Amino acid sequence: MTDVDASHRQRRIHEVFAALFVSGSFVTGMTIVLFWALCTVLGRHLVPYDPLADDILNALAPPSAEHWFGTDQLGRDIFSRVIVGSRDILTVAPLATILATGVGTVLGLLTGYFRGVVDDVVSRFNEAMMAMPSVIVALLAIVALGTSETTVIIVIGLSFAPVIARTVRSTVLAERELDYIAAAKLRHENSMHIMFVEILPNILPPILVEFTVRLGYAIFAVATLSFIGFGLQPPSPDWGLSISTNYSMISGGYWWAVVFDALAIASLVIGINLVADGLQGALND
Amino acid sequence: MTKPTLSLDRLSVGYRSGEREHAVVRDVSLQIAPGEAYGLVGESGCGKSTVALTVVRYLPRNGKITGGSVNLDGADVMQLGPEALRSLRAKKVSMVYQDPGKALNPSLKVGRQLAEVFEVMGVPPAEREPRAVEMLKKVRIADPDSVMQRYPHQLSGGMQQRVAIAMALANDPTMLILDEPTTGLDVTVEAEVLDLVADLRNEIGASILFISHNLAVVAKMCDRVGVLYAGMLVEEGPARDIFGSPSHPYTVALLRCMPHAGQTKTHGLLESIPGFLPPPGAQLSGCPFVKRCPLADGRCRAEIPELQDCGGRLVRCHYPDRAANLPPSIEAGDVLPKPPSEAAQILRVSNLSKTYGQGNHAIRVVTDVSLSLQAGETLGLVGESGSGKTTLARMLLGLVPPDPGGSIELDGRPLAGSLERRREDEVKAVQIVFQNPDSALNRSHSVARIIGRALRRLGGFRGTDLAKRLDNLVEAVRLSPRHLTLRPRQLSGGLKQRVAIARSFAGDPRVVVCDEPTSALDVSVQAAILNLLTELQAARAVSYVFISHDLGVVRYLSDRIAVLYLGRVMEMGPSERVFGGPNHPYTEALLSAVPSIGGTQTNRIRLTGESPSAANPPPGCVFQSRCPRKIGGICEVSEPPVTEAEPGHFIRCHISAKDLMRIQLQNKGGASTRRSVQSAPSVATLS
Amino acid sequence: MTRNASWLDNLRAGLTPPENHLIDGYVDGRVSRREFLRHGSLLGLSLPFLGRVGLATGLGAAPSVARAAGQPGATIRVACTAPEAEIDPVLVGDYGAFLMLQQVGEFLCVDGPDLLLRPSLATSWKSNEDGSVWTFTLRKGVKFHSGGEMRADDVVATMDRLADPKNSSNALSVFKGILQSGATRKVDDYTVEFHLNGPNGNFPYLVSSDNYNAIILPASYPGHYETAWDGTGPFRLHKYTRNVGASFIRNEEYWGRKSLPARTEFTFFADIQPQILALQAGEVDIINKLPALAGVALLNDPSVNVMTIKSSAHQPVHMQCDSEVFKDPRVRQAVSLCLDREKLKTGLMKDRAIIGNDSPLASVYPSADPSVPQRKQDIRKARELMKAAGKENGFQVALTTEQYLEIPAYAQLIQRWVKEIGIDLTLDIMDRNVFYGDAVRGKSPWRDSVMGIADFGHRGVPNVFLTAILTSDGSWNSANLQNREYDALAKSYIGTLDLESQRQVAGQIQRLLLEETPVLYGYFFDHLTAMAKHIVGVQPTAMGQLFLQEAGKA
Amino acid sequence: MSRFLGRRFAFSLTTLFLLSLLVFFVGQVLPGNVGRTILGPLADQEAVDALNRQFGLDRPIVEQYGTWIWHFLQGDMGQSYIYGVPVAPFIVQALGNSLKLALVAFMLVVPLGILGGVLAALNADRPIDRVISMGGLSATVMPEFVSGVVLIMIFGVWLRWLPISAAWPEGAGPLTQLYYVILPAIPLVLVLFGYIARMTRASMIEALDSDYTRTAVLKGLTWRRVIWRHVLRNALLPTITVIASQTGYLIGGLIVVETLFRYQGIGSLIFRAAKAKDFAMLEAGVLIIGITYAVATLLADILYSILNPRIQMETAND
Repeated sequence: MTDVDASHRQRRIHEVFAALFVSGSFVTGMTIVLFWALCTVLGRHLVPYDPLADDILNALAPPSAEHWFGTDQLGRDIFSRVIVGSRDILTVAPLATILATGVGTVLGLLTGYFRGVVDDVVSRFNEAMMAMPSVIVALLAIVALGTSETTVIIVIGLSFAPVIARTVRSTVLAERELDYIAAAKLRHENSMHIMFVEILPNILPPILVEFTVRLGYAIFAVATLSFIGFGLQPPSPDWGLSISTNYSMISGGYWWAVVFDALAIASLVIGINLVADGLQGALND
Repeated sequence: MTKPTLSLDRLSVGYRSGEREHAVVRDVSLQIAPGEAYGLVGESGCGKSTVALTVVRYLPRNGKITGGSVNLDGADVMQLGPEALRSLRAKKVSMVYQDPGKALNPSLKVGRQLAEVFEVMGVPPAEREPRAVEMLKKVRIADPDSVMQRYPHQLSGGMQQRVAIAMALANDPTMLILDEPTTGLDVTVEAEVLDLVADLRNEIGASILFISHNLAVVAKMCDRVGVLYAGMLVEEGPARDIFGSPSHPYTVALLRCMPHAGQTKTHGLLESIPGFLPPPGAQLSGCPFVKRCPLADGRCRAEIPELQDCGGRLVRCHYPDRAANLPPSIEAGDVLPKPPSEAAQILRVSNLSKTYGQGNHAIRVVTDVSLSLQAGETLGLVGESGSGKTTLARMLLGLVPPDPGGSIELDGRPLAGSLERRREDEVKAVQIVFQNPDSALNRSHSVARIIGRALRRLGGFRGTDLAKRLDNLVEAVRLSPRHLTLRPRQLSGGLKQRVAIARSFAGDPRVVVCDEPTSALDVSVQAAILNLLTELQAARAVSYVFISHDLGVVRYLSDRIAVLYLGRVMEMGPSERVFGGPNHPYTEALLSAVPSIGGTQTNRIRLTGESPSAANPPPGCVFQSRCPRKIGGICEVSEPPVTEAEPGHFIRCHISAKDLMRIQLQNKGGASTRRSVQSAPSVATLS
Repeated sequence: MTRNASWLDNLRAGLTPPENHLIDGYVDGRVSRREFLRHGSLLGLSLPFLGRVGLATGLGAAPSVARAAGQPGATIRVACTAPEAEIDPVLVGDYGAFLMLQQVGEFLCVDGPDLLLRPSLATSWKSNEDGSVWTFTLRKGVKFHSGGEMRADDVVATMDRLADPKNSSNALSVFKGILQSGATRKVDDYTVEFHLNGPNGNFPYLVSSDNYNAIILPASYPGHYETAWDGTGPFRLHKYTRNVGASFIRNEEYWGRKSLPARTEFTFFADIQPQILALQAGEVDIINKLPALAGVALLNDPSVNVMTIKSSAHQPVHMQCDSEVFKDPRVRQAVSLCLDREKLKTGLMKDRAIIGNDSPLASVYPSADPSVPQRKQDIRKARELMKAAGKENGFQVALTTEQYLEIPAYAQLIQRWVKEIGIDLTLDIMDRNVFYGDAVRGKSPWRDSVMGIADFGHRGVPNVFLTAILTSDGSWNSANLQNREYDALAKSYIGTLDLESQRQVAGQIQRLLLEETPVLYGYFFDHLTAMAKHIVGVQPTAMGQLFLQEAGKA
Repeated sequence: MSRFLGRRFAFSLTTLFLLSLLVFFVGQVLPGNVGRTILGPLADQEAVDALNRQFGLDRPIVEQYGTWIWHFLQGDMGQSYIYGVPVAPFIVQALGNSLKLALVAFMLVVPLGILGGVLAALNADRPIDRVISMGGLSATVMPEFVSGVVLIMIFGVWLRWLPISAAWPEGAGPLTQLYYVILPAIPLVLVLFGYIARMTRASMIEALDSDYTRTAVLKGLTWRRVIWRHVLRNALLPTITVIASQTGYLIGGLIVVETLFRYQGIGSLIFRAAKAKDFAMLEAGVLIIGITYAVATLLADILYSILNPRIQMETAND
């Protein structure tokens, strides 16, 4: 009797996945992101040249069979640098986002679940954090603590946490009104159990979406910090740094010194947003 | 036959989801004559609302008409150009739907929204407002000028629906579609709205398509009725015939599911319809009802029956003449609960109150409630929204701490107000089945985990013991082990509620609070759940506090009943006494508001005026602002005493039980409509 | 080649021995014409005089800067870096700031674009026999913007202000050990004598535009320069906005020829990239200081003229001689041997540079000894030296430097090259301000880092480079070199007036520094000024100043 | 209403108080040793101590904070370490410029973003929606230095239509100033367009799918009137808050844009201060951003409550 019924409902679960993979944006985005992830992990083994190897007499050579994307002002192979350039940003930004998501989720759960004075204070605090653009917060902290990848990760992570906390808090507020929470209390479950075992699994979809969205912003922030000289330092082949040192080259005709790095950033952020968009669509349907 | 106002011809509608097209309306043909009221009934998911939206060509983006045509007042709706369609909507057809709060624009004043209808009709600006006021008067809004100036959220649900009806009638439509217009409203408000529609029918002369899941409402309102099942019209005919002698097995079974007037659990279990509705889009090779029909044979499985004319009505069944003899779904001799013999009090509540907020903003939602519960007994809690019944239940559970002063005792020992301070055995002794299983079950946990966790925490079981208990419990609530690995969203509403029931029984509770456990379920499923509760009570000698707004269900299940109004118990007594009278005037109104299919409708006691807010209760008797039996100044000044009408039957009223009995007997004789009409104006101004 | 000996002899009458020696060297071919002109101008021989000597020797006339065919009344727009702090003539040390000062202020003499000293507020100068007393004759009729006439008192006050250690002037790096406060004496209203601590053959350069702090201010200068912007120059300040820019207008009271442009506008940039874009977008006419590497886009742009001035500007890489890793000179030599100087010149500097030989005595200086062998990349030898020093396994060290011009690229190249001999360089590249800090030990990453790259602008004579940077008590001795022999050589070089003797001492210094290698001098880069094609008459100096009074649009 | 305002105002004050603590903490406590941070790791301890004394950093933290905030409230934002002059005039001027740029960006992006969102919602899931949504989304996360450089190349260097340096000549009128500010405003427009369009699209779709829209359509109103009177009215309310939430970014988050275009706003001020480790300037700049943000969101909430009848009601009953 329930065969039809159950299989029908099971199909809805599959539909989320089906929707994801039918969704052009998700597949395209995922392909781009996976490509860069691959470059991050294997980049140095994939590229034809050492990204740091200069050949200064062959500086600013246009794209050719030998150097697909040409060479930069020190004669380094731009193709190799662009491929390997994903490494730092795709290490720093995801770690920062994971930190932000972790801290934000815990904060959001605590404040949303307990409410009260703690909530009021933490919420005001979050608002105070959100009053400052994250790049500014990062700048302030980097100046105070000194530039290092760890600092950038921690600072970006902590400056994004309030936004995630706010999202999580609002979903928790809705969630805690549901009766399964009352049911858990009627089993004398402790608050930890209720927050992390009962509520958390149910708010994972919005957290996942928020994670992807924030990842896009983290890349934005890390690239910006590099560009203004407060992030990754030379000779890292980081894209933001490359653009920062080369951007006036375009007008002199050496477009390849900038364009490929710019395309790399653009493709990565667009890829991540396509994934976020796809996820959002599939989880909301 | 005159030309019908609305005519559907073999209409089919599907929804696209992903790559698939799901048929939700299949091959529906019907006609509604001018001035006729046609009721379309069916359980959720049968496609009734889709029919309504198709008529006005307002299907969701993914909806698509896959066949057939709609003809409204001579126009082929599907073929109209945008301007013609707009004009048709402006002049010919109006619609009123469920949830009037959402149907009105929250950021525009009521007057503006109403005047807009006249704007569309081309009425000069100066005349629009007076005509809007006129419309509001027409739907019996006592203070139309003030209502015009308000925003929708400043009106009560009943008022909102009146405004919506006024808007629908303003253009004097030839076709009025009412899509579940009273669902979600309180019984007394529902009755008012239905009265209003019934009264207006005579004035407007429009054809009405009345859509509802509530058979009784349709029976009351409509001339002709069509029964939808899985997007198909399975039976159609005059209302009296359909409800009096149904010819389709589904209609028959559906009507049997509802507790009959006066039926209680001691009379036996309810009938139910086993199985499930075919999902939308399912490929039907035979009769859609075949899997649930005890009469089904090979032909039913192989061949979709045609609608056939059976003497003034249409039936989609191969064997329409057999339906009347449909075998009952329950065998005789099922275990039935015995009425509690010895009066061992399990739960005792004295002077319980609950106040939210503080100072000027204090809202007292429960006031000074005292009641008791005996072993194996079911206490029904009845009341409309805002009556405090859910808060009371949550106080019993310890989820909401009561105000200081009151007390709850379990087995004679005081029970802490807050859950945290209750002992393990006290916690597991009082459990609950929530109204909405979607909310009550953690959607990311499997059934096994949900029930298993409860067994572990409440029953203290571990290991193989737990596994054994789990199997027992699952069996007891009539789930199969197959369901254990599924997650709630993979289950139907009925199955979900069984999981919730299993969870509440995991720790062998003494008291289970059932908070409207079937109100989110279809009639056919409701019966099965009520049966399950009955069986569990018989087997485990558990006591229930059963909350419901459905008096029929309460009467079926309860041994005793308490009627709540604005946080106060207005009447409490044995079930048969509360239904027999004498009654508190509020109970009387409640009882008379319930539409019933049987047609032996007593005269309605009309409550006028708005239900007061708990933040600002009327002085004296809290019911005096709406009471049709109000006897004068005393009601406005002093709180009425509680009198014991008969042993164990208490009424909180200034009028003596004897007088109440007399008045109410008169009314049943048909004499008191006048009285209620008379009393109406005096209280209407309070709104 | 014909020589008019009698004319030459006439010319030579009344010259000091060093002057006569210079002319001898020139006539005999030991001194090139360029060297002759430069050293002659230093000695106070006027350019017309030197030109006449040139003609007399048949070797050609002195170059003269013709007034270009620019339209008068133009507005000339210049892109430059922003002054990094408050502008105070006594204190400033950054290029943006002294460029501003030079627009309104003037020096006794100017180290011009052709590296020849020419008179400005002083009309002539002369030293005594041994070069320990220099006498400057001041121009008459020079008016300060604030009204008064410039006289000897003002010059004395200005020089004393700079030389007084109390004022912690940036010019102390130039005057320290040479000119003390009080040693500048008024002879009459238009004559000033400088009584030096000892003989100094290059002194006029030290009061020229090369010493950018040395603009002549009124004796009554009260401080807070930004309130008045006083000076004697061809332009007056119109408006100065911190971090944004400055504009100047023609000084109608100027003592010399009135300036051609009616107005000049300086726009401040934080970085070179936007300057390049601004020039290409037509929003500025001139980029005063263009690094070759970053400016490569302009070097090949047909709509842009790039003026090249040979200079002694360089980016020294110091290694602290008292540090654990660099205390052995062989290690320092090994590091030096890793440098591929040809590559630095052609690759990093786009051929707008000359190769350095680990001493500040660049070949642009007439006194540099060309016979000292040029050090070349030799990894094998470098490895041997490392082995000999017991460091064959290499070591790790931080290279601290600033985010400025091509230094980061240079640092990266060094990082790659020294890897060959096992040295693991970690780069610590910081903001320029932070890097220099207070420029005194303990308050400056530059001074305190074990290895670092700094940047030095052009100087007409190598004195500052030889003393401040390399002597044991040098105020900028970031390599912590403590070498008595060197100190003596440097002192002797400075005291020498005669070009050939200078060259002989220079040779000793160069050889000693090759041995010690406290500081790597990889290259000396040209001063590049990029201008839109239609701009003419601009006179940059190798130091980085920009004379705009003759500028115009063609 | 006044109760609501009072509470909202108290919230803003609390937020600002916390922000000041935060800024103070990050700027003065977190570095552990401001003097050390400024002078670098290699500096003499004596020099560091002297500098710290000069900044008054040897006093107890609470006292330092008290002095700092008390002076700040009186308009004294401290002395710039680099310029040796009071910070306040710098901040005031930069804030003025930032507000100008923000205003121009807002005036461009708000109508565009709303239009984009409305168009996308009305054509949901059609190509035009995909283009607007995906294009907007990508523009939102595209670092400004990518879009900024492209704009400079195209409009400044190649076409020479617009000045690439946002410093307008002295005494320039509003129109000239506008001309100079257009190019730097475009990257901001790009960043915010996607954000506003997306929010507008979401609330538009919600409004379009709502029952009250159905009521309006079935009344027979023209589509145009349904959109204007019923849909937009409800859909645009949340957009107010969305827009206000971006002021922090618009006032101070523009480091890259302001640096690329040489714009003298708070962003570039903070950037320079950070580079030079001018802590007084840095802290004052960040706090000003916070104050601007707090004021903007407060104003937005007030506006929202005025426009939204439901809020008025709730607070009246509250």
